[in-house]
Amino acid sequence: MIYDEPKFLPGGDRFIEMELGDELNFDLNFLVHSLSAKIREAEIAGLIELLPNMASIVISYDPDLISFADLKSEILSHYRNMGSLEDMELLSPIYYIPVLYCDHVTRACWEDYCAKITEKEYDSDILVKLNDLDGYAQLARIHSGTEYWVAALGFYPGLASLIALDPRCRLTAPKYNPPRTWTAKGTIGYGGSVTCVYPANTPGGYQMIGHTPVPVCDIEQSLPAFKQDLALLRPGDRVRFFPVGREEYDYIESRVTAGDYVHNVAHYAKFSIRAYHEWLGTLDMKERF
Amino acid sequence: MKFDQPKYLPGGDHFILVQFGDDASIDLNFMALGLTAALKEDATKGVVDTNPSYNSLIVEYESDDISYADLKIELARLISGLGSVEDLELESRLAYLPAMYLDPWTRDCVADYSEKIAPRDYDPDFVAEVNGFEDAKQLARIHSGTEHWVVAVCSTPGLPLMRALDPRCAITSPKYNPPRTWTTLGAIGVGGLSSSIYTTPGPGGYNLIGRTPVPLWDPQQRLPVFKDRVVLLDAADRVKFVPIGEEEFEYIEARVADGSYEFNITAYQRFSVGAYKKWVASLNQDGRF
Amino acid sequence: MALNIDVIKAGLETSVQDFPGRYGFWEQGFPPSGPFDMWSFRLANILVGNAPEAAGLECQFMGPTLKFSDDCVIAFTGAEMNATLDGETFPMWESVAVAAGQTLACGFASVGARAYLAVSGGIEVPQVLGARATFHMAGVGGLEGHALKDGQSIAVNGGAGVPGRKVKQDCRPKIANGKQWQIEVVQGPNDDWIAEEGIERFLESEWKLQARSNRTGYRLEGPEWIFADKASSKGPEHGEHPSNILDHGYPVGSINLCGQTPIILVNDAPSAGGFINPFTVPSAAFWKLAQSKPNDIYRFNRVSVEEAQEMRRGIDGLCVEDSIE
Amino acid sequence: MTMPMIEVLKPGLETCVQDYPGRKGAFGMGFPPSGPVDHWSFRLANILVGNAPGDAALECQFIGPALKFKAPAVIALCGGDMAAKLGGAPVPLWQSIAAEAGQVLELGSALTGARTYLAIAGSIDTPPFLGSRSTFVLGDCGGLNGAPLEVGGEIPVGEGQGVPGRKIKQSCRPAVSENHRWQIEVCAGPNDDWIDAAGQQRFLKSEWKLSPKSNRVGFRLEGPEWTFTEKATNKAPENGSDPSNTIDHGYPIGAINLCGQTPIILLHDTLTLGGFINPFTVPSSAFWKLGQSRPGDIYDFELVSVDEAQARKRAINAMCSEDSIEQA
Repeated sequence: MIYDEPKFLPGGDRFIEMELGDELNFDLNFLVHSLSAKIREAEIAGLIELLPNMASIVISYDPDLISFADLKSEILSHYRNMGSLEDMELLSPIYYIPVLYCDHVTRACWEDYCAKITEKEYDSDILVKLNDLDGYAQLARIHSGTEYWVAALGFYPGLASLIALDPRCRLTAPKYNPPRTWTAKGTIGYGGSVTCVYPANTPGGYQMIGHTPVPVCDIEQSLPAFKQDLALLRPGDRVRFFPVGREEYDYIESRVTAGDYVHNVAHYAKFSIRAYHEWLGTLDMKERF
Repeated sequence: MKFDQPKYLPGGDHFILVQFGDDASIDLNFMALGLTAALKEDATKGVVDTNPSYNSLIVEYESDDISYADLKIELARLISGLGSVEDLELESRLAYLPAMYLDPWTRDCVADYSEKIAPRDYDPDFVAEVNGFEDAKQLARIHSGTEHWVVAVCSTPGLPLMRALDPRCAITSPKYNPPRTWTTLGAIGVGGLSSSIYTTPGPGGYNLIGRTPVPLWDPQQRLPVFKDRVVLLDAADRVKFVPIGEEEFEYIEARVADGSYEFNITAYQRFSVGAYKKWVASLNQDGRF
Repeated sequence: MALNIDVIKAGLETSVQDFPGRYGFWEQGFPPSGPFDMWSFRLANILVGNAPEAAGLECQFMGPTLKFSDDCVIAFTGAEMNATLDGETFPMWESVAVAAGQTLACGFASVGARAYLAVSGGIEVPQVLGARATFHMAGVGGLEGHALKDGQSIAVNGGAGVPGRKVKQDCRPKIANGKQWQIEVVQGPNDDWIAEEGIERFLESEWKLQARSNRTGYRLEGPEWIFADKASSKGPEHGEHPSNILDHGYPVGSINLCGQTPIILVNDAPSAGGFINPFTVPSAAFWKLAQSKPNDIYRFNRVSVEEAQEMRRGIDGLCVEDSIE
Repeated sequence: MTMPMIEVLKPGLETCVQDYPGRKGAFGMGFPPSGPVDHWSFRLANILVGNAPGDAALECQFIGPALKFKAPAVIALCGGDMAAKLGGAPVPLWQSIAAEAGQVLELGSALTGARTYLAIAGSIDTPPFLGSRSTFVLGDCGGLNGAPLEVGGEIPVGEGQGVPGRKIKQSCRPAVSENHRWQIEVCAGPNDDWIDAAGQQRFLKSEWKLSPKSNRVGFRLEGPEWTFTEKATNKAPENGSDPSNTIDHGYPIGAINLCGQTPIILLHDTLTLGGFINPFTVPSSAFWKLGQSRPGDIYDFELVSVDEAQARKRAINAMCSEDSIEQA
């Protein structure tokens, strides 16, 4: 639920966790990011940075410049002036990311896990079975059939938690147990009802359903998309996956390697909550891509 | 060039053409579509119908309900209410349409023309060449790399006239001369500055680069998406082509045939012209998909 | 005038850090990094005439061996690493002139765990996301994104330091070898997930610092936790275990409860995740974390937000020119 | 209750169901209005049989159909003279008459004019498409399955009480030309400034012959060359290379669309948008003349103002009313 009164929880001497609710709920997350945008805009003296997540914002502040109580009341006043959720709009760029589903890279990673850690069923088979799908083609069709909302960023630089905006495309998946010790950079993971692109070679627990040659984080800043920032995505952005074949995958990989790959992003649409709710109402929930 | 003041040109006794400028600058279309929306919102008495295009809007009116002079005054009032083009925000759905580029069917259509009417190269090779692309595959990549703006729906029912929103994906090509006598239904064509999809198997002049298995209009209103409408797209909608292979084409074709095809359209965005212009200015024009 | 420091021996994860580290990119998953014992770090900079923020070296457990290409003034603070300059004992908490070609060799930390080396002018590595601090997990900042390696060379801005400056005794952190630490904690943000007796047990028990601890997190060993009802009756999206919560941001210093294992999230910690944080170690206690060693014992001393902030101001008040004699 | 039907014995030449004013509000989706070309005669036919003036009826073109009434009906024929016979007996135009169940109405080739309108009391009750029953053949929609009448087809008719013996006063009927010359009103614009003064004069002073390549989409005209202003020859490349090319814009119905050197009057089934200029527009008051002219006929264009065109339209609208009726 979304709390009537948000909670302001102290996190030591220089952090506040502002909890707006306690569930995985798109509206709540939208509220989190809209409020974050408002707070940033307000440029409150003493506020250092914000870490919005699914249902909460951790606020980093300088206690020498602003007290807990003052910061709380200032943020609360912005929260109270937010207006109705229905009226909210957010400029939300959309990133188009090519994916080779059921690819060679993650298959090798799974095989390695089976050989070294423990036998487990092939990840895509788990998703197909658990979600009652026809096969890999439908898995790809459904996973690539929705825009995803970047609900949060964190844990690892550039790691974005993506939730499906089309509820008909929300899949579920268990996590690896025990977790993998490594995951290939670019792996498309699915865990719970969240999907992600692994920004680097890291340990991981999400099921692996595909792979993209396109980096979402680049500390070398070698590609044009990372000229300003190391991480591609921000909360409130949207992602759409595009299935590609091996040939196109190889081509894109060669462009990434050559350093002239151009990320595909469109940055001009405002996401409207009211329109989203209306759109949800038009969907036939029995239909599947 | 955008005119300082829009021109009002009479078209007989019950049409007026409002022209915002005399070139193909996309801003002029934004203005035309802004005025379309404003007329709808205003429900101006006497206005019967509207039909936008690149730089103009044609308005049909009932002269018994409003005089030509009064209509001009009303239009001028609505246009001044639009503010500057940057302030415009337009309702804009985003339709993801599957496209098989370089498909066998349009290849046959080009070959047939070549044999019977006038010899010509395979259209995608030709278009790639005149635009300085590496090959037809890059043409496909570039054509599918942008959202296409629906400038107007026109000429034949449901036929969208579209322009690339990403200026790096603009494709220009001369049209057929003489025109084709028939065109593959669902063919994706490019000509001049525009892209289109053939909604009838009639004559045509655009270069054919691919084909979509999905219908853009349905007078029988058979598929679920056509429950409340006959034509898929409206002006100010956007289209993003999703490249598919032959297998997926056949799968979708079969679902269209059995009436179960579920269109992939999102309707929760507003297109912000101001944000669009900022985004365009931020692009590295040398980057290419 | 610029100079180089050649890394003869890298030591154990010696890294370039600056104060306060990398801010503004937390949301993209970048933790602040920066020196763990910010108190000692700033004093080292002040000794050599740098701004307290300038980039210096953090040496951990076993320090490096470094050779200076040119004359400069350096200072060493924090843990006692039994450093020598060309074989001569090198004094701590004092600015010292080093001549071109001289070598500073460090040993193991005998008192404390982390030492800080400041060089007049400050270390000049490229800023990444606004900071020079090393975040080695992602390969960002510092010297090519990682800890020092043998044979590397560190560029230093030239700067005129004054040798013979000392930090007053009472302005230094009290680094000791007692192996027992009183660590301040502030209750929250998720203290309401722990039952009252669980809170009491946490505050009354001894917690042993595990060997598997580093700049990312400090694992603690101690008694079982007791959860409040809230932790077991919650929506499924929070996860099954009582310590699971819907993904949220992690304050730096939070005591992150991963199952039954509390981990203090420190400078290089993940920015977010799905576990609760019943307590948070305030910044004023970070020097103690930095200077403690595996198997040291922590007892936690609850303070209010205001007290924690007062302590922080106290330390900030010592990281100034007035502390020099 | 069974719906009264009309069976199609012979379809005639592209005989279609139309209604007036046709399909409105769908221009922006690519649908032209369709509807009857001579909407004056069309409305009079409906009024004669007691229908609303805009109700669905048949437009017969050049060669009319043969139709068999399955139920008694009151009908009226207006427009061109196709020498209609009901049960073998000649049927007068401009008059409502009763047809018996089983009787056959047979229309021949147009002796005068080109289009004849057949209204049936109760009106044709095909399913409306986008709010109109008008047939749009190119778009495969409206009317009877989107197509002209076919042999064996059945036309559904609604319930209606018509009164036979009602006539249109002579003065209220359109005067179909006997000498194959027509004076057609035009308004200047929207793109008159693309044609130079000499070109405009030439257009207005010349005879224009209606080409056989004409239909409900467009009427092609043959005549002298066009000459252009600087605007047409010195323009940005996106306009196209021919002087008559412009950036795609919407087309008014009635526009005289200049395609190279060939003017085409855009009729009710036209493309809604394209890349040629429209220097003049035929107003709706002249459409009955277009509807009744035949290939080879000569047009003289008469320049009128928008106000004048609207006044003439009002005059015709006024005649499409019960006031135009007299008892036979």
